[in-house]
Amino acid sequence: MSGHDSKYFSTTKKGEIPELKEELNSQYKDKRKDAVKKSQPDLAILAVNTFVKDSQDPNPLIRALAVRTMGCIRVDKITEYLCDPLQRCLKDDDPYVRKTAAICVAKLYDINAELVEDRGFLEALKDLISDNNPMVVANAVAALAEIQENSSSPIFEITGNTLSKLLTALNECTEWGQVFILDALSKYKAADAREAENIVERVTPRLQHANCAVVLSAVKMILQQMELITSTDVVRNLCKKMAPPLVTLLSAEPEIQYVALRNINLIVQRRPTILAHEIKVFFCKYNDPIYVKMEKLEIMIKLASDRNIDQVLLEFKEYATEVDVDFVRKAVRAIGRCAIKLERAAERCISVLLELIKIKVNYVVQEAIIVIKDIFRRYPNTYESIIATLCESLDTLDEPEAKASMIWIIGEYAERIDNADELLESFLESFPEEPAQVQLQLLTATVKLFLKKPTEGPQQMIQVVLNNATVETDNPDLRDRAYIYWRLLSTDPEAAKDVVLAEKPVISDDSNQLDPSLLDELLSNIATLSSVYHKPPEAFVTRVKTTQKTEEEDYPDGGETGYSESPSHAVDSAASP
Amino acid sequence: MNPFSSGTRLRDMIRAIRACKTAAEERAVVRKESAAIRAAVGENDNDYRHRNLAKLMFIHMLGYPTHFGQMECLKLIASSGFPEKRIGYLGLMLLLDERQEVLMLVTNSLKQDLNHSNQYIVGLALCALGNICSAEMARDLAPEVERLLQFRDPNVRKKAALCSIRIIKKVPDLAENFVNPAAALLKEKHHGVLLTGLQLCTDLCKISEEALEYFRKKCTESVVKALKDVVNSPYAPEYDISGITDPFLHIRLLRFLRILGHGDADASDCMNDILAQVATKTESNKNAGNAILYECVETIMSIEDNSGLRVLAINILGRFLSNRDNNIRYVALNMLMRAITVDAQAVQRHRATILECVKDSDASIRKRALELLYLLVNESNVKSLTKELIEHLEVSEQEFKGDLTAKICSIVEKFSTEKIWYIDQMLKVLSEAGNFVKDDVWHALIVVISNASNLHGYTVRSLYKAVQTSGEQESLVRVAVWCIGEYGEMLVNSTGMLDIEEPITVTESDAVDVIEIALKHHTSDLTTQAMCLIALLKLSSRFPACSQRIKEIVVQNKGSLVLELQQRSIEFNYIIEKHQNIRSSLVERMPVLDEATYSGKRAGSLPATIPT
Amino acid sequence: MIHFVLLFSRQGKVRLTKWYSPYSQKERTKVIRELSGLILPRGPKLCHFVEWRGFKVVYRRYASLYFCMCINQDDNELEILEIIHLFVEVLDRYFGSVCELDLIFNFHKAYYILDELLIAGELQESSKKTVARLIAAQDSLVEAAKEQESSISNIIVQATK
Amino acid sequence: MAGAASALFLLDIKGRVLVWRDYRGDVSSVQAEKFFTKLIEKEGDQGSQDPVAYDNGVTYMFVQHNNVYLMTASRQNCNAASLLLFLHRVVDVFKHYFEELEEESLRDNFVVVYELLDEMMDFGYPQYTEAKILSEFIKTDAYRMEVTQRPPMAVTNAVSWRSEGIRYNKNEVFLDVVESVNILVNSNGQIIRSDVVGALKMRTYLSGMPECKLGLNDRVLLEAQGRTTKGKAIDLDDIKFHQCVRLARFENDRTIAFVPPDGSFDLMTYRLSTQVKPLIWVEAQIERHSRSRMEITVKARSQFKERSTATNVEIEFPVPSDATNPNVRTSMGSASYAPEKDALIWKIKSFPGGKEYMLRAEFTLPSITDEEAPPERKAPIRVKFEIPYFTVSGIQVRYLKIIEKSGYQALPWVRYITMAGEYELRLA
Repeated sequence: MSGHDSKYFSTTKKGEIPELKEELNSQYKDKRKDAVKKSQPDLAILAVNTFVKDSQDPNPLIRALAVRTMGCIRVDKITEYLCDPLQRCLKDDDPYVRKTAAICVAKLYDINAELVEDRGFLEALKDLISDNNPMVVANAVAALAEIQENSSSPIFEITGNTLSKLLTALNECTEWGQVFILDALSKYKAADAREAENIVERVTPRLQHANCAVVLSAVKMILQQMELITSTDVVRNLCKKMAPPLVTLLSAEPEIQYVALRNINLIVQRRPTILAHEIKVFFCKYNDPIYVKMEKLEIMIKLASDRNIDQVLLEFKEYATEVDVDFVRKAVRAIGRCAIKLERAAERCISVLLELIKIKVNYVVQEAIIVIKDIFRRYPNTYESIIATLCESLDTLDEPEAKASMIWIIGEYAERIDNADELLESFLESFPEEPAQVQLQLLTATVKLFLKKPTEGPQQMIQVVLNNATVETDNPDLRDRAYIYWRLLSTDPEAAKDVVLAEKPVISDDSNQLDPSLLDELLSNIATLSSVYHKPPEAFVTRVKTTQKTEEEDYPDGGETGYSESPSHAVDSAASP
Repeated sequence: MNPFSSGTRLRDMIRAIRACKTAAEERAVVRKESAAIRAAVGENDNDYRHRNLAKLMFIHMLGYPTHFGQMECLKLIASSGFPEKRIGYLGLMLLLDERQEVLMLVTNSLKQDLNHSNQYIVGLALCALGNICSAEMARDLAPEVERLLQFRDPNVRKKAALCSIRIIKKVPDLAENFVNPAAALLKEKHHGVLLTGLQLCTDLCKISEEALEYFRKKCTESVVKALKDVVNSPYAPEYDISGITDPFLHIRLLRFLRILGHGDADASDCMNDILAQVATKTESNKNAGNAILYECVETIMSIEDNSGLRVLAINILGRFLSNRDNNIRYVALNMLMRAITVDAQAVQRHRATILECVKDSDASIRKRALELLYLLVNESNVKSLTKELIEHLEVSEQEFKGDLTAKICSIVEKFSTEKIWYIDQMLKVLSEAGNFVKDDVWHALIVVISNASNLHGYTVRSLYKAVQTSGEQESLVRVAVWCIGEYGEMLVNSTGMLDIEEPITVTESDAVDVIEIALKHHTSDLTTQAMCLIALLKLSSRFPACSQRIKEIVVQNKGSLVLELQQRSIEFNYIIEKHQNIRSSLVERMPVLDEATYSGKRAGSLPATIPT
Repeated sequence: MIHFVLLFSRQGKVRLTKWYSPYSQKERTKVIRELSGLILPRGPKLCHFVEWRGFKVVYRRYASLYFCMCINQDDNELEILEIIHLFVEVLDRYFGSVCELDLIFNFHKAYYILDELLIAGELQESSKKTVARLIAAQDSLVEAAKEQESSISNIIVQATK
Repeated sequence: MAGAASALFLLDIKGRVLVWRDYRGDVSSVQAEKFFTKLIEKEGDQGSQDPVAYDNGVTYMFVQHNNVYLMTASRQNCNAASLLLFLHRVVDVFKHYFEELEEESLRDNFVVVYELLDEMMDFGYPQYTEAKILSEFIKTDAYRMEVTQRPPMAVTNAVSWRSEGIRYNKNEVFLDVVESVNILVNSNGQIIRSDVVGALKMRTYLSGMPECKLGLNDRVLLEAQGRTTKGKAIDLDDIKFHQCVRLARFENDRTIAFVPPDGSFDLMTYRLSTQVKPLIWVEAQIERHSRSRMEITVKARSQFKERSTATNVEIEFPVPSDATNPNVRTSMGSASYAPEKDALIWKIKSFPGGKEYMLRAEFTLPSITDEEAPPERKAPIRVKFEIPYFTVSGIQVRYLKIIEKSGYQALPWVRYITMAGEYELRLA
């Protein structure tokens, strides 16, 4: 088929330019293929000689290149041969070679852990923690931390002695090295409050670093140590010190802001006072990317208080008239969550919600109904007067959650809504087509209605619903639920009342707080992915043993998809400098 | 002149847009141009109107708004010159479609142009009408088009023929007016006219039964002859495609014959010879030839039975299926799907090849093959095919898993003869790809399980084992949670052990553990959590010793923000705490949904095969 | 029936779109995005058909350009491949060894050609020669009008001197 | 929580891989490309996707620069802040090397790109990102014949940002104190946010290894030294230093001591969150006469002392995206329609303190509306300006001492300027 197609549009003379470029790039493709071939085991063994030779080259750049490249060749049978050169490089005179060798140990451990242990590389690595060059120290720490992660036996335990060495190195090493060291040290458990205070004192200057990652890792360490510190003055003082750097993170690049905001979300859950007075910095700017706005909104809810709620509500209202649907929904929900959180402001929040409902934007109305249902559960018997307004939007509801919420409201307040039976009945006709969420609420609401008003209408309705939810459906959950109600109503109607209409505890305002033990774990993971996802590492880290790459993984016409430099390319240049 | 209509040439604008490195840059350039065009439009600038419209078309193609230029199309169409009309009509077709009200304003101009003395202007109008007319315009202008079917120039006739297709699709009532003139087109020698005439007749037949009857009676023979002529025509360079004269005409003739022959023995008889000739004589080493064979096979399969022809067709399909070209293999699978109703046996012979296609690296072929295979399953091959498919499920690509599980489940459901086999297969699927399984599938599984009373113990134990290793497969977890709730005591008492089972020891507390883990697991959604609560209520009665522990778990959700969880938590807590006397009666075995009535209902509400 | 014709480059840039069934502007953008995402990653040995929203999209690649046509389930995919090729051959003959830049800078001409090949999503002509002749005739009508115009304006210029 | 990147990708605007460096061999490029192209395809609008995405065991983090995406893939719980920041640094390094980072410059420089990726990251751990020093031993094609004998000391030194042996005939330091005023005013005219971000921007042309010390009118320092502060001293909220500043020393005695990098860098930044009166206030009235005509009136007022003058004032006023035929009159400066920004831009070259200027504009809108168009975003009024010789905070450089062992005299030059940062006034 492609035989005669190639005749057309292929002229490079006046054709499209990118295509031409792609052609030009294909020379690299060929080069890559050569390189891949060279990483075949047999050829790799031939390369070993070159490594051994290069690792003794007078030029430290070549020595480092050799040791860096060696670790990239994942051929089990040649690792043996790498040990001697690596051993030498770990003790090289030049720190550039040593820092590269330190990382190489981690590479080797990934290929053959036993070999690393047998040949004493771990000890050599630990020795490097006392190296006089801070960059070497930092890489040794990174390597050790990684090896520890993959090993069940204690390899890298930070003693008081290493702690002090590392804190010293912290002052001198590169910004990235500082991050390695701070991350490793955050695992350290101080013996007592005094030691914790000492550590904190030496780490706080890092809050002034221009590198956001250094700042966040320092914050992590400080928060860890604060748990041990008993003096409230010291704690208060530390909180005061951490606020400005955290706020400054919001001037960073949007991607960094995003990470910062996800972390701040955690930090304010544990230490609400830190940013209690800074809510304004979380107000959304016009050009904030949507993902930053969404996170800011979360934090605004967390920081909202009786003192600032009026201002915050004005903001939310502004956001609720924006164009991005998800953002608008979130803003509406935020208003409701503030109502739930701040009892004294609840009324103001609700009046804003009612204003928004009046604009009659469909998704705003639905979102509002969803939160109002929660407000009712937070403040029973307080705001039911607005039910009438809500009922006006009854037939515009098309989202399951909004429908379910409205049905719940009708069932819960059936005795106060004159035409509750009519309203519920309007939903019954479509019962079989509704999603399970709505069916379940409809079932419960009808049972409530029947228990509250056991008249003829509701009695017929309950028959219809129970029939629909038992013999007319195959949803086992819905059936179970319906049969339990049915049996309850038929064995002991009084008990049914007792059970179904039981007093509900008021829902709490910290509904969006994480579970304390999870929060602990996340806080110890500040700045990492875990803190971004708000999930423990094991929820997303899946270990895959690194394997030798095969060419089949690539597309058949891999040239168009870019390519990775094979490690052996470096071999070439190392062999012939 | 307005300072904004700086008058950049079309070429320069395109260059400027192409020089943009990012979407933002491009947007800026386009907005500036659009503003300049708006200014020119505002000033009713005549000189640059067609240039501006050309620019707008380019801008439109990039996806930017051009609503402010729609009226410019109409102005150009209304002007007298051919160049203006040509660009105006092009703009009209690009910037507007049948749903815009503005379009109605062009009806008058169209009418004039359809009556224009210049045949090219008539052609432009027909083209625009054929591509974007609305039902209303179709009604207004149908008489014009009908008349043009007899226009002196064949190029206008062919355009009018295709334009008529759009008109009768928009307004089917008008079909009868077109039958006679359409039939006349079939007698033409001009390929373009014949081609479009055939197409018009084909579409008329789809709309009107009378038209079909009419053509069948009046035209079958002449169409057969036309096909003979083109098949046997000498080399014609103008229409030659890889050694075949006008494959497009071949295909349309075959397609029209298919319609004429379908359900009519006489018409079918009349075309047997020529079909046989096409099927045996057409070159099959080039795409054009294969396209004809493909069409021919389809026609053979559709017309009234002639076993000789069918054998030919099936043989062609067999050849296609073993072709190395993926296009041909795809088409073969496609055809086999239709052939299956005609000759299932012949298709069955290719089962192994089709199964290989399910594992092909080409997603299109995989999908087609899976659909076909689904139709091939019967009582005798179901076990081996299911086994193969489930094995493939493990290695198949993420995106394919959804389709694959749906089909496996459907097969297993349809052909299971023994319940234990059905349950075993479903558990395998759920353990492997439970997250891809739709609700109705696991609902159905529970219906089957609950109807198989001798297998309750076996099933609940198998599920218990399965969740230990595949706890992240949502639908598996749900089925397990439900069964453990319902048949919990059979799990711990090893009730109803089958010979094939390995005995396991499960304590009451182990069983509660499973539910508790599922309730709190981070992958569990609300449905699963809600089901866990009911299961716990059931277990509190089945395992009285665990009642206190269960109560403590249940009560944790009483402040839940999620309505359903809060309601259940509160109700169940009360039942466990205050109404122990009725508890066991509330959660005794749930009445079984009658399998027969249930599956009848399902079949009624669901189409037999899941549409793609 | 062909529901739409789509032409995009390896880089995902749209070069031509023609819609025979109504799609809103928003849907069009979505369709293009979906299809280029579906088709571009496909290797050269795979078949030239993708199933999409209950339709089939037949595509054919010429160097860096992808020609796509969306058709019904029961249409003849192999024939569509030939129709695409017919279109390409006419383009090639018209532009004289056609290249992507021709389609960019003279996009309107590519549309004119397509309009002589397809109407209402159906093929109207199987002869490349006829299509070329019709396009040439219309091009010369345009040229003639231009000449006339410039001669008129010349006359006006002369007259007002 | 050790964690490192598995691979680093450079992708084109459609998400296709241009270059990738595999550090660990546990993420395939096909897998990454497949996921990422889907991801950006799903989000029609660029920049609306979270910069961290998860798929099938792999986390992808990315930033966009021009028509290139930079992305890491990893399977571990790595430091997200560090890796994202690292990606931004990679952008800086490439810009230093190729002037602009874009698809074309990557294609033209494959070899150097790989060498840099090898030097900047090892086994997925960020290593070294000082562009200036890197360019001493990783050369572009033109210079690659020269064999470098060893890596510059700076790579592993405690002073990793400065090479030894720098020489200038004239030793000079330029220090610009730049304060940006950020302000957000809501549609009721309330100021809801205002802060000042200051930066000390340095350009050093100094020989050898100079030790510098900077003195500011920092209240904490002056008080510690027992000096009277008589209103001259200022409080700085959050100070951030370039990595060359000895943080521990600052923590001890508030001394800003450093060995500067060669050339330009930001020595420190600080923030002031005390509320400041908006230096330029803008009010607007919008009247829609019919569906197709609208009229706006804008008033701008300078609210600073008369002896200062704002220069290059630019007020960006949002208008509908399909506006036509602007007709504008101003009492000062000039205004023009900028369709690329959907705005009217009013420029005033010189705007002295205590003045008020006016603008009136009239637009028409097309009679056919775009039925499918999404609702327009409510853009705020945005203002840009500069006020030279003036700082909002009152910060002063008291001294800048430069000591080098060769004992040369160096000249410090200091300038002050205030400008608008993110200065937004929302419209009702």
